[in-house]
Amino acid sequence: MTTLLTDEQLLLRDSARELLAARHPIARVREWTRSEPTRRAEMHAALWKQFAEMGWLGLLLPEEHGGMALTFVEQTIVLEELGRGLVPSAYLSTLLGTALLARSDDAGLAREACPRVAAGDLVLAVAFAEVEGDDPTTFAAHWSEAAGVTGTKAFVADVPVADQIVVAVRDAHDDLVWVLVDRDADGVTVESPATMDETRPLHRVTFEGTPARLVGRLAALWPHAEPIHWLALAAEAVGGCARVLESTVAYAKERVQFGAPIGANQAIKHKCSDMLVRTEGARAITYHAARELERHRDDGAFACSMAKAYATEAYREVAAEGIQIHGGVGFTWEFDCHLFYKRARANEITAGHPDEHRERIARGAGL
Amino acid sequence: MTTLLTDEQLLLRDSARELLAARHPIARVREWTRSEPTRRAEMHAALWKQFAEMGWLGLLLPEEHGGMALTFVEQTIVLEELGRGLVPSAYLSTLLGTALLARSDDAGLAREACPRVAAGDLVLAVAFAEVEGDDPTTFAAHWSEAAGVTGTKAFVADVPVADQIVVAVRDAHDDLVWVLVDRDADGVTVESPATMDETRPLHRVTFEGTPARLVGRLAALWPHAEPIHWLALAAEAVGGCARVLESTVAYAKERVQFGAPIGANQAIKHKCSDMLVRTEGARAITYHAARELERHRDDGAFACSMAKAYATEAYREVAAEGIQIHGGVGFTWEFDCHLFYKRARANEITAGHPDEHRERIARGAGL
Amino acid sequence: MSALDDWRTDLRRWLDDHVPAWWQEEFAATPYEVPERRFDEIRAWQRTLFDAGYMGLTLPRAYGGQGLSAEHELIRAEEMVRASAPPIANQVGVKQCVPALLEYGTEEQKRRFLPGILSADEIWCQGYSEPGAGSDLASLQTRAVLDGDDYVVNGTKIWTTYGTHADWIFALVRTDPEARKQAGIGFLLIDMKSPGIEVAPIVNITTDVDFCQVFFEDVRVPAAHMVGRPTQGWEVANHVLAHERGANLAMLRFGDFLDQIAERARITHRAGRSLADDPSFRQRFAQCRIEFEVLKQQVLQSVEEVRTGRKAGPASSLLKLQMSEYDQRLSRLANEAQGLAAQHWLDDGIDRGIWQWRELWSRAYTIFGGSSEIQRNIIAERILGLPRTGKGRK
Amino acid sequence: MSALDDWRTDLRRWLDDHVPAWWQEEFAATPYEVPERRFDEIRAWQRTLFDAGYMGLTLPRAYGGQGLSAEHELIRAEEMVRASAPPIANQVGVKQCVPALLEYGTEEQKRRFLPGILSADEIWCQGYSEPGAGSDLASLQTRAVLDGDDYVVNGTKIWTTYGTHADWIFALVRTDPEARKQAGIGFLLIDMKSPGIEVAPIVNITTDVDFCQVFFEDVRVPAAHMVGRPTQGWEVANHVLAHERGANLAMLRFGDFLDQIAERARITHRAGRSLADDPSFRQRFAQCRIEFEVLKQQVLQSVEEVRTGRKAGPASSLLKLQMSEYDQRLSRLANEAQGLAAQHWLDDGIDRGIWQWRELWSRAYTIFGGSSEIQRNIIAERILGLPRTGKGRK
Repeated sequence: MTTLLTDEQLLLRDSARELLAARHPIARVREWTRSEPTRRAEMHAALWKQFAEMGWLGLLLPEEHGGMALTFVEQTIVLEELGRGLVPSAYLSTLLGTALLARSDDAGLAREACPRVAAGDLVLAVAFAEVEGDDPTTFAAHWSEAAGVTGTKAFVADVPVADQIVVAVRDAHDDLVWVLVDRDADGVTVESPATMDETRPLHRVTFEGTPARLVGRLAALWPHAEPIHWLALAAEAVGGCARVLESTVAYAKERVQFGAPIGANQAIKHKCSDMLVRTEGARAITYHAARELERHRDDGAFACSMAKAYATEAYREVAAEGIQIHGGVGFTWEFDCHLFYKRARANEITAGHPDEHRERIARGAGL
Repeated sequence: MTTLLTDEQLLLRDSARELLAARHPIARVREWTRSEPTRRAEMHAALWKQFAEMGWLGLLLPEEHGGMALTFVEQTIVLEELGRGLVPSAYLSTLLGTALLARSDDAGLAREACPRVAAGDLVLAVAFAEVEGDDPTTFAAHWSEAAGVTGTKAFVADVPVADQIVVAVRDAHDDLVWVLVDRDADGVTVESPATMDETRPLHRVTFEGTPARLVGRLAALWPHAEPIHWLALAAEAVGGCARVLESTVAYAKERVQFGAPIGANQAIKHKCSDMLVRTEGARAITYHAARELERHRDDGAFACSMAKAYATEAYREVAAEGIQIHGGVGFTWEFDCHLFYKRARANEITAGHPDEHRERIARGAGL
Repeated sequence: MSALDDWRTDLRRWLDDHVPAWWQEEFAATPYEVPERRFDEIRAWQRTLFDAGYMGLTLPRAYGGQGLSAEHELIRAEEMVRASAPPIANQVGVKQCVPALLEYGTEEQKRRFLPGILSADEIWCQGYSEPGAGSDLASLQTRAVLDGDDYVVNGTKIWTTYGTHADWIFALVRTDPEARKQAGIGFLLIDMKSPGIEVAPIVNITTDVDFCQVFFEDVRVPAAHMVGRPTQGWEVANHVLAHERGANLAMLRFGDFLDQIAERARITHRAGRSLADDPSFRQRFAQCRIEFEVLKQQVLQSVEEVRTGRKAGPASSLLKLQMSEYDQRLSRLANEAQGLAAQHWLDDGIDRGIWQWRELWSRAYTIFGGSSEIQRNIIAERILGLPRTGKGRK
Repeated sequence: MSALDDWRTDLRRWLDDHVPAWWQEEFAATPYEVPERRFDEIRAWQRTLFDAGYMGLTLPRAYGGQGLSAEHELIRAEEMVRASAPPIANQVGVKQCVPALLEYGTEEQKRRFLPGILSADEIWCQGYSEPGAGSDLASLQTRAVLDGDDYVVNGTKIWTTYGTHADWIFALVRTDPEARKQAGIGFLLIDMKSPGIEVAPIVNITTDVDFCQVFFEDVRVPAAHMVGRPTQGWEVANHVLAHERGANLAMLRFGDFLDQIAERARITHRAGRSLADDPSFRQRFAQCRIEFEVLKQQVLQSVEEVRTGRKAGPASSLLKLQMSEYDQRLSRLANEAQGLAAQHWLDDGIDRGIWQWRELWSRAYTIFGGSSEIQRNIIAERILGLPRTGKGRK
């Protein structure tokens, strides 16, 4: 099923898929993971330039900011394709960071930042969680106009290629706020512990009196940005599911055991069939969430939360079955199965464990 | 697997299975469900006499009370066989009632009751839950020496054939206690709403100033008796699982579609294989619970709680798969599949939903 | 659009006035299955709909229809859901026999049978399965032998819904015993009042007698009642099947059911608190809420595909598979929300035991109309293109 | 009994003194899989065990064993678990080659090979699977052709654990290409240093290189190294398989792991509270606790059956199936208990990332040694007696 995309949307999907398959296939993703930071940065810059040329960096932004003024459906399409290709890039981080800056109390910020984002001149990272996790009540990093930012944020993606980082900190009144710091500002130290998902490394960023500009209150901005994060992770999951399913079905048709392709076995068939159910379900709820977010900018959180819970769980299950059906080769580094499993596992626990989303949904459904 | 029963225990199992298959096959169970109360009572009396002759009614009781002084393992064997045959009888109720009376503060009660139970002269029912459910904090029925018992208990099995009922009530100090009433005493009214599981009808018993004898405090007696209830329901589940699995496998071997027995299909094979896993797992944990309850009379609750949670959930799943594999005929009244599903469903929510048991286990495991 | 809107408004008003009181009181919680014992009432309800011009919307007037558009059909479905209206009695006729006749029937057959199907004057049942031919439908043995202008039918059919109420049966019959399994089968319309037909009700696990076994002994059927060619029956049946498995908008009412379940959970107590406050119950409830949305989006999508003229293909198996399994989960959740009272049955249960009834009834969904195993095979083979397992597979 | 008790006390004391410090610090959380990069350390550990008289307990002294009873073996297993001792390096040799040699080997083969297996002087690997013969093992193509007193072996084997470390390989080779699949196979012992052998490591998803592909080109192997008759290999392999899938007492340590998981959950925060107070996590934890007990009871039962002389039959598939799937659930639970930190890898992770490593590694359990699909087939066919699916089944 195609979740009823328009012809233009289908075109966007096909062109994205083609571009990424041609310019950034999994082999290149693997090359990126093996590369040194400078080479990674070069590869990212080249990719980013292409993204800018395709207009993907300003999909949602208004035309006066150099954007394309498209909808969350188009945004979801691009994210799905990036997820399908496991493309390592700061796309998701920049999207999230832009959503925060665009609603800043400091109107100048949006006016400055958005056109640069759209043009590909501004890459953003978003630092939310700390070493203890992503429960904001436990956050310790703090900021004041006078003293700058001090503290450590953790599980931050895309720091090495980011120009600026949007950071969640406590202000002098102990309120949580977002501030913006330059990646190269004084007092910024970055550690890069190994992450299981090598296609999306996570960093620990320590600030010591780092100068920062106030973006706005977390309580005001996050409710608008967080659902975008959920939607984005769900969209990646849809792409990942679809890719895993395709390669698994292809393998099941080709791998012969007992004189027949293993896909002739009912056990394999039924697993593949369930993988399709999960994939199509993830797709349906994710595009629904995109439309909801588009329609009711402030009421889309419920649908995005459902999509995040369903699609990322589905992704992990589908990725695990992909390994299982591939059998021995599914356990090798050489085959791609594990890359998807690792991403799926990360997406599932990032931005709220599915249990947290279900609790939110129960509440939202009036229970 | 046989969970390592001794030769004597295997003999007990085989003789129980033979007796029940010969004298009380499912056809007779069905006849019982269609019969009028008086006929039901006659059938029950005949069965009860056989139970007494086999020594099943005093399995656990000491020899001086006319019992056989055997262990919870033997008790579990008999309960498993009764569960396998869905035999409608007050066996479980009487076992539970006896466990309460045997520990009564009123030593005379045990001395009077136990020998009568062992001889088959005393059938007990146990009235715990009320219309609102089985959460004791909500119980409203009350009792005092002077005024007797007043209130309504619900979901009570075996009332029509019971001689006496052990009832959980509030005393004059608002403490929960167990009291004993004669089934035929003044002020006892019994309603019998239809229950889905026709092999174990549940009754609503209303007392109005009914004279009663104090058995003891609920807080003192229940922790000893409740695990027996859990173990008994788990044991029934094991028997039910085994029976469903056997008949399902037999059907899968015999039913031909597409030129082969449906059991030649991998989908059916794998379902049956999972049913066996669940059945053997239920058996292993249930006999473990029996041994734990035997070894540490006061520490067996943890194991019994695990057995209740695992075995009754397994039963419901196995019974549902049994219907599915039987296909169309599995949906008919004529085939027995539904009888097991209905019992399984009842056992799962009786004496604590599996979630409640898991919460207890998490606590017990130090979480 | 304005005419459509007016039509919707009229229908909505009409439904407000006409949805029967007995239904509102007793069965509003049942979106598409009605206990067989209520058959007469829903037959009358369908007649009411027909008389008011709300049956066969897209069918030509010559066949008893209304000559309206697919848009009207969708509005009708939406409004029926909105009004919690009862389903119609002649579902099998409308959903299965109508598409068969429209595509393969002669003009005479259409004029003769379609009006009666729509008005519920003639109730139809389906004669596909046989005791030896369930999942392996093509192995059916009921034979129709041409003798002059009649076929003579011998054999037996099973799982015929409403067999005791039906006036007509459309049956798959073997017209050519020599041909390969699927090849020698015809799709024959048989008057249930014909001499030589016996109907034996089958009691099911809900104690209802929805299903029957139908026995044919030398039953004479005019050859003119063959739909399509005498060996085209398998094709006709497959055409029907794709229609039958398609989107059912009645599932939109599951949203209301979730609200009812939440309400019930607030009343029920477990382990010292309201079930609505029990975190594990909340998780299961939320999961059902999510899966409802997942399904709903796919149903709406498939409606849209039908509206835009795309054919319901094997993708309908995806909906059938998910819906049937979801139904089982939802009714278990509803019964969990009742606590111990879930053990009561029918009139002695909460809401007249409709959820207990549905829990049992939902076991049928994964069996009939192509079991979940069959659906998974179809999905794997026809959508994903995995190789056929060959003989001996279920 | 007293002698046994003394023996246990001695062993316990010995273990307290000898379990290596590096192991205690780094890997105590790994019950049976050790990352391949630690191979040399566990080889030394096995040598230490051997020198102290704690290897090959039930084997005759002539073969390097201790001539003790099955009771001793069980005590050893229990104490190894109790002491959280590392596993041995030559697992494949001890668990697979030893039973093969004991049952089918010549006296000379036993004397030649058994001591080296026990002491870890000669590390063994298994040569069963081939790139084209995985689940369908009997379709293997590696050929051994008799030429004078030698077999000449050509072909390739894959998934050979510790292939880079192994001194010897026991391989299934086709000795009679004309015979029916299972019939023409021999069980041959091959020196890994023989000319014509190439070993290519395979990197797996944990980044380890446990597995290898082994290539044989005109490798000459003395005919005296055939175990059993040259066409008895399938029987030998099946004998070994039943041993391999049997109870593994190391799983008793899962109880400790659950304690560690509980401890970790107390530290980790989610949604405003400790994960230990999160009711859904508590439910999953309890379910793992229950399933641990369910498995443990079955393992103890199977140990008892072995002790009382009953043979490990197809029931071992029940344990293999459950254990492998449980392992996956348990390691997921352990990583859930880490919160976001579960994303870190190896040395940068909590407890040196052992649970992340185990989560990935556990994916192998349901694939190798007979996939879960194969186990379910075995259970259905050999325990439940369901009919064979015939050719073309996995």
